[in-house]
Amino acid sequence: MNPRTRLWLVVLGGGGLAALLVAACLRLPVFGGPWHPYGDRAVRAALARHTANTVASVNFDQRAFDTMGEMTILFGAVLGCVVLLRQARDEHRDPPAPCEVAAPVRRYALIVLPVALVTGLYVIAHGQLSPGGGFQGGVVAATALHLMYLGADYAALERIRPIEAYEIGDALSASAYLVLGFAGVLAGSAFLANTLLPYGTFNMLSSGGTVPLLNAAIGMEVACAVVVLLARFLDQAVEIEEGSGE
Amino acid sequence: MTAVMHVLPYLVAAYVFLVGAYGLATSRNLIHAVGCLAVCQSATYVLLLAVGYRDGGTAPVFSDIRPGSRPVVDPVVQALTLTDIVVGATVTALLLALTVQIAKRHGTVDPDELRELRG
Amino acid sequence: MTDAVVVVALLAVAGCATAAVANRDPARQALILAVLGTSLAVLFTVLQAPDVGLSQLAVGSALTPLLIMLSVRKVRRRSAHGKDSRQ
Amino acid sequence: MNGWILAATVVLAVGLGTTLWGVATGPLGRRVVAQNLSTALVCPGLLLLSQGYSRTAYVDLALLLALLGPVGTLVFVRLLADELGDNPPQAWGPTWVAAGVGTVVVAVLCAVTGPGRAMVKLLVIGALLVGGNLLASRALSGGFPGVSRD
Amino acid sequence: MHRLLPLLPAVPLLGAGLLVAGGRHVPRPVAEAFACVAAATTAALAIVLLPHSSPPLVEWVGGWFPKGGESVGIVLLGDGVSLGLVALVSLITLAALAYSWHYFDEPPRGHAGTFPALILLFQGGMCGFAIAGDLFNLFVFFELMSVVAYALTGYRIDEARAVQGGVTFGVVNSLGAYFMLMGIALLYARTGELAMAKIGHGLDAAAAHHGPDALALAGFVMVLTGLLVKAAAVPFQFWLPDAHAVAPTPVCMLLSGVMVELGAYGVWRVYGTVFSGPGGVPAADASRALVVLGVLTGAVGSVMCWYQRHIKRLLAFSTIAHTGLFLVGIGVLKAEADDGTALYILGHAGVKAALFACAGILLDRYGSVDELYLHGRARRLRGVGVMFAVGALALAGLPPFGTGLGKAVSEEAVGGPLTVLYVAASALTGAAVLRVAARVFLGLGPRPEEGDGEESDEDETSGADEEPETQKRLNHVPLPMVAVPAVLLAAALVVGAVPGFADMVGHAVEAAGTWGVFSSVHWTATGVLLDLLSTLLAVGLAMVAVTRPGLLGAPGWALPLRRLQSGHVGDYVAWLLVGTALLGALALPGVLG
Repeated sequence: MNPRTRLWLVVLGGGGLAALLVAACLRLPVFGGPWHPYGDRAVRAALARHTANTVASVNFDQRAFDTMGEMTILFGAVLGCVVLLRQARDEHRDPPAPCEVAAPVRRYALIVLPVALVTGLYVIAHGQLSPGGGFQGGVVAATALHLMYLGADYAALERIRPIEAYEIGDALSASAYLVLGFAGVLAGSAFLANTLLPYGTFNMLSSGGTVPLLNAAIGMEVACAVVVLLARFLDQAVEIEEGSGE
Repeated sequence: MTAVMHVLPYLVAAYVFLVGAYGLATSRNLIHAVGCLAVCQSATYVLLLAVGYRDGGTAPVFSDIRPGSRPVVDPVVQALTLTDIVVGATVTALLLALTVQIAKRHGTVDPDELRELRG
Repeated sequence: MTDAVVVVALLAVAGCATAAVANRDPARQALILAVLGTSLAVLFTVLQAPDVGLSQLAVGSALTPLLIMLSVRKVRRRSAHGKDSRQ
Repeated sequence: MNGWILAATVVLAVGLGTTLWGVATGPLGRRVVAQNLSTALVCPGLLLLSQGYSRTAYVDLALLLALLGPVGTLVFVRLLADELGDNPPQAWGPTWVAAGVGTVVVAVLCAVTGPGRAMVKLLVIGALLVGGNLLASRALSGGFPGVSRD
Repeated sequence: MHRLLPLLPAVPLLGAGLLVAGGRHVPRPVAEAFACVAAATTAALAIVLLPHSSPPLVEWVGGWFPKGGESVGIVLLGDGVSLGLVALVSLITLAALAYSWHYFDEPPRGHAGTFPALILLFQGGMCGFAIAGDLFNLFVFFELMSVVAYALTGYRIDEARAVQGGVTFGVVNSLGAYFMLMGIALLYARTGELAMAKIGHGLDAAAAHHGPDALALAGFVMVLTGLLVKAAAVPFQFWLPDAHAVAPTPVCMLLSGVMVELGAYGVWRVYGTVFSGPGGVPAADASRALVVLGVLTGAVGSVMCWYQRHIKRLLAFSTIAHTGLFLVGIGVLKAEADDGTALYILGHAGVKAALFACAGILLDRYGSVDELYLHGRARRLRGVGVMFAVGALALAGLPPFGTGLGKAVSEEAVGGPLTVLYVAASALTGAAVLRVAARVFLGLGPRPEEGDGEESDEDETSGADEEPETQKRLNHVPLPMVAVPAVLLAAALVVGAVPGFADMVGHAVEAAGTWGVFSSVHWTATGVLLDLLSTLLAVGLAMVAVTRPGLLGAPGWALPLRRLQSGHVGDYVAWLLVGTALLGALALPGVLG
């Protein structure tokens, strides 16, 4: 199909869709309205279980099954990237030459790296209290490691990043989340039931029953998964060359 | 102003979605197309959070306020959006991985130049 | 008054989305997507969703641009390969 | 109505408006500068919003942005080194303005908050923000001889 | 028993996690055996739960049972249909794993568990999708099965076509998923709920005074777009042949055998639970939309199927044709049609998976799946040839295969001109497969010259020069690769031939639906005659095509249709937008009135 025909199709279909969406928007409850039945119930349920961050309670307790799916999507996608970005038969590895990075950038990276790691861990650990949680903190921690690439070079990053360990950590923490779910069934309660541990004191790190545990599992899973993911892309961009040697 | 404000966020979400879809359909570069898909997805974040907003509400996070002292917005849509963001990031990564392989095998990332899988 | 800041954030998101679609070069698009991520984080903050804002910042400001730029680099290096040995 | 939110609105409107224009048009170098400035201007905006909503929990957002924003810019600097190398962008004016805005906002907020853990956090954010942006700007303008071109 | 429902997706997912964690330290057979055990456990669990599914099992994950009719948790539904589908998914997964046993090429460098782990994740996603009773949870598992399927489709990264098919599949399906999410957000705004049954009630309550409005219509259109993309309805179908033709054979068995049908199941579930009330979309309009799309799908799928020479692509188009029939069966909104469709899906899954398995054997033995190239070359593979021909006849509806029974029951329920579509589509797709069987395995008809079809090369995908999926080209066909299609065909036969099985399926479907009637499902004289008619038509068409290739060659009018399948992502997205608008237009009258 030539671009002009395609554009006509887009205009036709997009026009119809736009009309439909606008008509629907005009019928939606007004922005900022007071009526949120599910949300109000969720807040009450979270407070009843001593979880200060309602969003964490929804994610890791009330709708923990969604989070299981979400975590598995990430796990599956990373596994998929490992498969898709593997070294093909007609490629070889060509370690990049070590390169020199300006001293201020190196200093900045070395200072910020630990700060970012600590921030990541802080965001994970406080997930059930203040904004944040396993996912956000995990991404920050994983990104922090890659300051090694920005501040030094790829070889330095590879030294602090034994990729196999991260792959296994990814799989184990994903499994840990599922095992916590199974524990509910084995204990005679429901799958992913938050009834195994005491709910603790409101607004304390150990409050919320299994929420901190699931949160920690997600944090570790995400951190490992992002490291593995970026490693595959970096491998492709920096190391893997086509042809069997030149 | 208020009448517009009542629907503006929804309309912005619809607009962003349509713009992303337009970009996807007319893209000449698969990496750009993946970016457009991310734009489409950001429309879903906007719509979900707009649906859950409450005038004068604050975040349903009680680490620094007393429960019940202020009205709060809907936490459920926030949880849904969080899931959505993770999904978006993973889909982006996976599609980029496939695009990298297309570049290797076809020597181009322009969909107009991919001459396979016809008929 | 709180509405004004919502409008600003919404318009910024809409503008970034348009620009991200209109700029056809992936490297330039990646830059705009980074700004789109930041705008979305602002929007999420004013919609009182700091959790979502945090994850959008984490993903949008460093992770997604890094992934896109690495792909761009790989694709470019591939097409430059063989013509001249620009590494 | 709340002065903090008004200030945040102004900062965000100006900041996002100019950086959007900067990042969507013009040569590649200017776009990277604009991306860097977007971090530098949005971060004070987020701090002001946190004060305006009187939620200290929102400060984490600014912290994350101050940490990761410059990292994002450094990614672009590193991976676009070839394109930027020929004609390194110089934008010290806007950079210093942004840094100034950041400093002023952090200083005012520190004064309001008073000594304590919250103030330490604000100072850390301020240091990361201003330091990161100045460094990213300098890396962009090619101020470091021998920046890698691998 | 309801406590065990969440384990259906969780068991394969845990299996995958453990396989990745430990897979690199165990030999390959151990990893594959472990994957088989995980898949089989899920199948066994589903089969154990099945007898308890009437009344449907309901589980609130995390023990969030409703208080005062309201809950904050996620609901899972274990009725006859969802549990039956879980069992089907798990059994086909087991077949795919057995098929790939030890012969399928693995990526190098010690990732022994990766491929089986991805298959298990795929299975977990499909199981979760089947039992979801919560709309957002449905979306999450929809995405899970999509994401894993993209990776599996592009698995053979050395092949240009595989990665292209993977990207097309990924972009179109992700966009469809975002449509669905937009729809979910709209429905949540209106009703404030996420459980499907509660959304349905909320829509009814909101529309008590003025009937359904644009918002309900938009929710319907957006959610259904996502599901119809998965179900490959016209004009959302373009991604399917591109993806199915290039995916590894065991993955094709899963994609064509169950994943696409899950899209149709999603339509049935979502329409029945969410939109069938007075606040949803009126029955006449929903029926019009689904039947029109179904008829288009059946027609386009079977015509395109006939003109393929790439065998896997041909099978993919036949899947499209059959999904069209399933959509029609769901769309007429009759209890008997639902029964027939359920049986048809069961039979079709077995037959289609077996046919893909046979095509995979050709690929691994001869390095090609091109009908013209392979002409007469596979004479020695007698067993495979027989299975391929039997599969073709079963696809055309030969009694007493499950496909035949499902087709007969659906035909009787839909009645009128739609019967013609069922006969024509099944005859045409059966004939296409039979033609391949006659040419490839028997060498019948004139041998096509090299370069035949050269003039239309631009618009055609040939199946030559494909890489075999095994480590090296096979000299003899290993036992599992032959046993799997044989067992699958036998299972398809059992579905139709064992007395009482069909009745059981019918009861399960009607207990799960909203019809409240129990009709008996059995062979009738008309049904058998129509089945025989379509089988004879298929044989006749295939004979003519083989002996007189010129007579039924591609005519000019089919060329534009084939050009639409352009392999261009942008085109497919444009068609997706058009399809959404079309869906809205078809369902519009009910909202205006």
